[in-house]
Amino acid sequence: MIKKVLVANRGEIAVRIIRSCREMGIQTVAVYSDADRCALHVLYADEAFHIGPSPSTESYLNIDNILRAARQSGADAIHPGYGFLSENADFSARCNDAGIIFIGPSPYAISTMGDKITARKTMMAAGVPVVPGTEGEIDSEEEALRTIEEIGLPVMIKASAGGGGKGMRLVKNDKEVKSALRAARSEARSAFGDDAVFIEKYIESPHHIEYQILADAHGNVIHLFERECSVQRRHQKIIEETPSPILTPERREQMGEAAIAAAKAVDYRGAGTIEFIVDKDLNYYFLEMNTRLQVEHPITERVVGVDLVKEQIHIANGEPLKLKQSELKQQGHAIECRVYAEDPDNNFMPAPGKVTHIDIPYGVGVRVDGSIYEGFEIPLYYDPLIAKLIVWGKDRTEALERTQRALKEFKITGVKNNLKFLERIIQADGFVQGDYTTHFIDENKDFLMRNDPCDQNCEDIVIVTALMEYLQKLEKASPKEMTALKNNWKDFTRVRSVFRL
Amino acid sequence: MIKKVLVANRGEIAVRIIRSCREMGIQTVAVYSDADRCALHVLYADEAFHIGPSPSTESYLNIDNILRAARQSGADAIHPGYGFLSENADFSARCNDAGIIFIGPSPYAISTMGDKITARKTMMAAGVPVVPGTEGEIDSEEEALRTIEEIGLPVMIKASAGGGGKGMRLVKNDKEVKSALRAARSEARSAFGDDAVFIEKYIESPHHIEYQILADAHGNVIHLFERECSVQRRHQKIIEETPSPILTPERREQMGEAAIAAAKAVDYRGAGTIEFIVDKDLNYYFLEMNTRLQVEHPITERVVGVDLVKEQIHIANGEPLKLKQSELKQQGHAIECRVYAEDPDNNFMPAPGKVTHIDIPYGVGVRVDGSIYEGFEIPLYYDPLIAKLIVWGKDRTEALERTQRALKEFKITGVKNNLKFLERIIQADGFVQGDYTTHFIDENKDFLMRNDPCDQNCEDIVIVTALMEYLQKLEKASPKEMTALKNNWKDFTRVRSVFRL
Amino acid sequence: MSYQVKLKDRIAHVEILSRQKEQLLVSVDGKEYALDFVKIGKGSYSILYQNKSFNVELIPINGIKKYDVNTFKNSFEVEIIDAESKYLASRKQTQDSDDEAVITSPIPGKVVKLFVEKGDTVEAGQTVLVISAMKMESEFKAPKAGVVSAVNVSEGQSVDSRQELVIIDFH
Amino acid sequence: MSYQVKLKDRIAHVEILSRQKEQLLVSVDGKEYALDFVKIGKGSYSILYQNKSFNVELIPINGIKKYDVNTFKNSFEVEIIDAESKYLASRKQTQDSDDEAVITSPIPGKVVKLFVEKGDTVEAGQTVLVISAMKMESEFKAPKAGVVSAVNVSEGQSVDSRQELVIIDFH
Repeated sequence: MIKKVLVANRGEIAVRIIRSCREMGIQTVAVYSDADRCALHVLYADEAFHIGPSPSTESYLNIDNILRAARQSGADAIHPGYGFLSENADFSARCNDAGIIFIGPSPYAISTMGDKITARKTMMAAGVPVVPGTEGEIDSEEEALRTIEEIGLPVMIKASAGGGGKGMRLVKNDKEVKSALRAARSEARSAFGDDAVFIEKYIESPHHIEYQILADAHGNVIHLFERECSVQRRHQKIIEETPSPILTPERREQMGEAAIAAAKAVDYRGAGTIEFIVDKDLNYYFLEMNTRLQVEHPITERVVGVDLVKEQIHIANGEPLKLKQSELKQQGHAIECRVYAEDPDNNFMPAPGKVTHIDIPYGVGVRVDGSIYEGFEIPLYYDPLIAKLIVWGKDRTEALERTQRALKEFKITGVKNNLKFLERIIQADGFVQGDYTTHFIDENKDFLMRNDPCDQNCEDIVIVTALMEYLQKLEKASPKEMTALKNNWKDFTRVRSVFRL
Repeated sequence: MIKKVLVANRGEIAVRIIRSCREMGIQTVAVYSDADRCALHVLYADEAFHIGPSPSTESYLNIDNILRAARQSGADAIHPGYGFLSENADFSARCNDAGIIFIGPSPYAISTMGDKITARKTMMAAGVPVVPGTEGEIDSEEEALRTIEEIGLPVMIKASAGGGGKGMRLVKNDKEVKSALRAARSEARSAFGDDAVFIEKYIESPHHIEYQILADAHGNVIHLFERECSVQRRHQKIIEETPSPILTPERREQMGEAAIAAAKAVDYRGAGTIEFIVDKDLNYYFLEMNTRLQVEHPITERVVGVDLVKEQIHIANGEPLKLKQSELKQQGHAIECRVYAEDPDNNFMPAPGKVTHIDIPYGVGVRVDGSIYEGFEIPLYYDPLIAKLIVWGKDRTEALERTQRALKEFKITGVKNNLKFLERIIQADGFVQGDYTTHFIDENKDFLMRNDPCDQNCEDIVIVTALMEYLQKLEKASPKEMTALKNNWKDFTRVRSVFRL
Repeated sequence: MSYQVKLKDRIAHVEILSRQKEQLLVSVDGKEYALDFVKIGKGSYSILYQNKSFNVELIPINGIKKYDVNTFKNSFEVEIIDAESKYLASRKQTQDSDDEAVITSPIPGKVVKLFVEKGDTVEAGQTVLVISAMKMESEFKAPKAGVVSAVNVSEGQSVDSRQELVIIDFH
Repeated sequence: MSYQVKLKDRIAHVEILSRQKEQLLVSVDGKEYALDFVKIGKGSYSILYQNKSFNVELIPINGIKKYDVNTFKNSFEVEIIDAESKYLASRKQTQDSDDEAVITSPIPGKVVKLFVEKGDTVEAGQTVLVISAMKMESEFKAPKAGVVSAVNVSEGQSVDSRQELVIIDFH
């Protein structure tokens, strides 16, 4: 039985994992880089070990340092969270070698699903639908042309080792094939050191729908239904919901069965996610498997009534699943909004900095998972995800109304953030109607970038308040500060224009 | 259709009501006394009207001022919350007269249930079990003796108009009957101006279990299961949970039917609660009906998946209930902890004052309803309830573990509070086993008042930290402050001892 | 330099041996502690000791020498003993009794009843005033017989916690 | 006394007519407002105007004259115009062009590449440096041709938002 867990991660997910461990009476160990000495996961864990400088390559990705901390602390298990080392087969293997339980799947499952071509072949063998295209990697331009003739244009050329849109090329007409193929290979080679590519049918108006699965060490695999994740910007998810507004009960069940088949094909163990691409006629195709906990796992927790981190730990302990597929049900509707430290008005530039004030939404149906506190300096080295708002309603309408209410209550000052942008997504027609694809953000740019109107009263009150604050500060300013103000003025006598991006 | 609601209340319940209104797109009007200009419900509402000086008799109980605010704001409905005017039949009638919808039951239902003897008679007529005793009020000492002979000792003599333990006398043997009867009548006369009393069998180890009901204007009445409220101190509830750990499915259904019968007997409309007293053999007796929303309503919301404030508003709009009894289910387990500004180590003395810092618990399964913020001065005029922690778990064990976790995360500084006391309740054997009566707090006093041990390391670290803070402050102290410190010292040269209660 | 710090009945002798950025070396009653010591907010500290994570929060009480201290599990009142405190403590020891009693309320409230005036003689246990807060009334009594030397409040007045309300002189 | 306050392109003339405790009477561009005006925390205000409840939060930007302002619905940048600001504005109007460009980053980050040294001539649109934050890189370019008159940072250095990084002289 696991007694002490080292969490090899940071941010909200580290805090979230520690919470469930604490509820189970399990001791927790945090690890931290230079930049994270004051991060919430360090304050919140029972123990904390320093594992290196701020860049993640030297700390959160440093397997040796993390294993050393595990040994020193006497942790008997490691939870990798998401990102960082969570889908690193070598890390899973190294944990096994060190006699430490890796709370996640085997190195085999990770590496099989980590390589797109291998995953694709494995899925085809298991009878899971994949996007029409080449079975393996392309050997010649002739093969490419033959494939394209079979499946028809448009197609997507993808790097086998790819990710993040690199080594990808969309081909819409015959003339582009050769040049696109060459470009994709060369980009893949320089990005991943591997120029293997394959070809898939391009789905025009796709939905991104994923299935949560749980698999124990005794061969039991269940799915916990889907999550609709089509609201994305540059392949980064922003808002997720469950149930998906487009699935029918029949399709939901079919896809669930496909997800279970996919997991069984790699002898999966633990929590995982099967991502599908779904077209407007509800044809679905395996896209990839994430062999770890997802950022958006809480919406599944809410509608199914389960704590996925606890399930992961039970599975890692070798216990059989207590949940039965036939007993699982989706209760009501849940929506997750990801709060990023970024500036939507400035091309979504990331915005690290010091949080001066937070108003968190409370009350009925609202859950918040976060990693910031007042006075916390959001480091510039890591992901800009700083909080997640998870809202439940008895149906989709109530969930939407409640999300709006909660977003309006949510205030983070000191750092730029996307809270207003999230609010506008929730108000957008396409979203309200539940009729949106992965192109939603691009297609609704005008609406989403619009600011709420402020009438004259509202403006005037803002003006008066700023003036009153200024006058109060002027009164309180010490002589020393007044000098500083004056010097500042002198600096300004030479006219300058300050350019920003 | 209600478009604008005036909330005739303050504190967490006012904020909670505004939240649901906002989700429904209904405008909200707050009212406030002198002491509450900066209270959260004023900041949070769309509009705010001043209704008088700080004492509640001059503001939150002032019907004229509240109705004036309703007229001025154009509110078409008033939500009374709990406490204050929520069970005032006159207020309900005055709203009706003014053409404003009172979100609650009719004056008839309020006054019938408000008088204990009338309520008792009405319940007996409706076939709802009541505690054995006199049917109406006692006319003579002979009648009292006859009744006692019938039902057997011990008995409780209660004032008809009573509440808060006043005009109540427990009689354990024959000799005490006459003097207890006289004392109860005289106390009732001076406390309520009415010396009517009645006699009930005294239940030795009672459980306090209540049923949430909803009744629409079309004769539909449903119950939303029970809440176990036996953890009380001086008749004040502290922790509630649902489902009750002692009820059987059969008894649960029977009591639910009794609750519906009770509501139907007074043509009830809206949300209400039937309180039962339950003995160790699961005999249950009607105790009273609260004709309003309860403090502890959120645990029902959580396990049934309903927003009770929204249901109240739908009913007030004349809409038929959409919920069907046969479709309702208790999903998992919920616990509410009431956070009071009081000092458990000092005889639970109330503790108003300024909140300097709050750490609110977040994450999976946690809901917080509150009315305080950092810098807020908790007024000394009102109830010490400042927040409610509502925790859900898939079963009672998980709910308990999660409540512990959340209570440990919950920190309120600047004002004394009962958070540690709540934590100890959750840890107490009787509570963990689900085997507790209304005597629980008294019977577990020793355990509940114990402090967690702090080992030497922990103490030493506290000592070092205080010293470092002192040294830093000493360094930063301005000359003016140093003089103040010195003067302070001079004051001290005369030896004083400072006495506290 | 050595300091004395009082926690409950214990008076600890603390010596700061060295400090380099977050690394703090101290000795408490002879036991050495190497701490990773960081202030993360107003009165709020994160301390790592042998990799155990401690969070300590301090709220000053009337000045800079006394603090209410919260850790994850416990709450304490801690006082720094400096020359002034020592002087007071030594004076206290050399005397048989205190000179006077200052009646204060531990909580803010409103004076609903005041039973004494300046110059009144009071008996031990006699109720001096009643404070009401949040609908609960509390009586405050004279600890010993004496003479009221000061009454700083009047009926109906709101008072702060620890404010000096009535002073009783024992001589 | 009258003040000028800038919000977006609007310059409002504000006069404080009277203030008694929370009751504030002001005129903004001739329109009178009777406000119930209370400060509830650092930079945080509650305002009731005709019983409508407004919450306004201000975060100062480099000093006391500029604020990021948040209301329930909107965010603004507001600036108080005093003698200094007026002088600068008037000077700006009388000149054809600016003297120099100060390159700043709107966000904190790390300088990952620096392409210029002091004295270098730069073309309009030429990339001057690259800042990285949260795994995203941003290029900063010269707005016009000119000469680099100051380079205040070096590669690998962390920089604050609005910090002056590179100055380009146009003369």
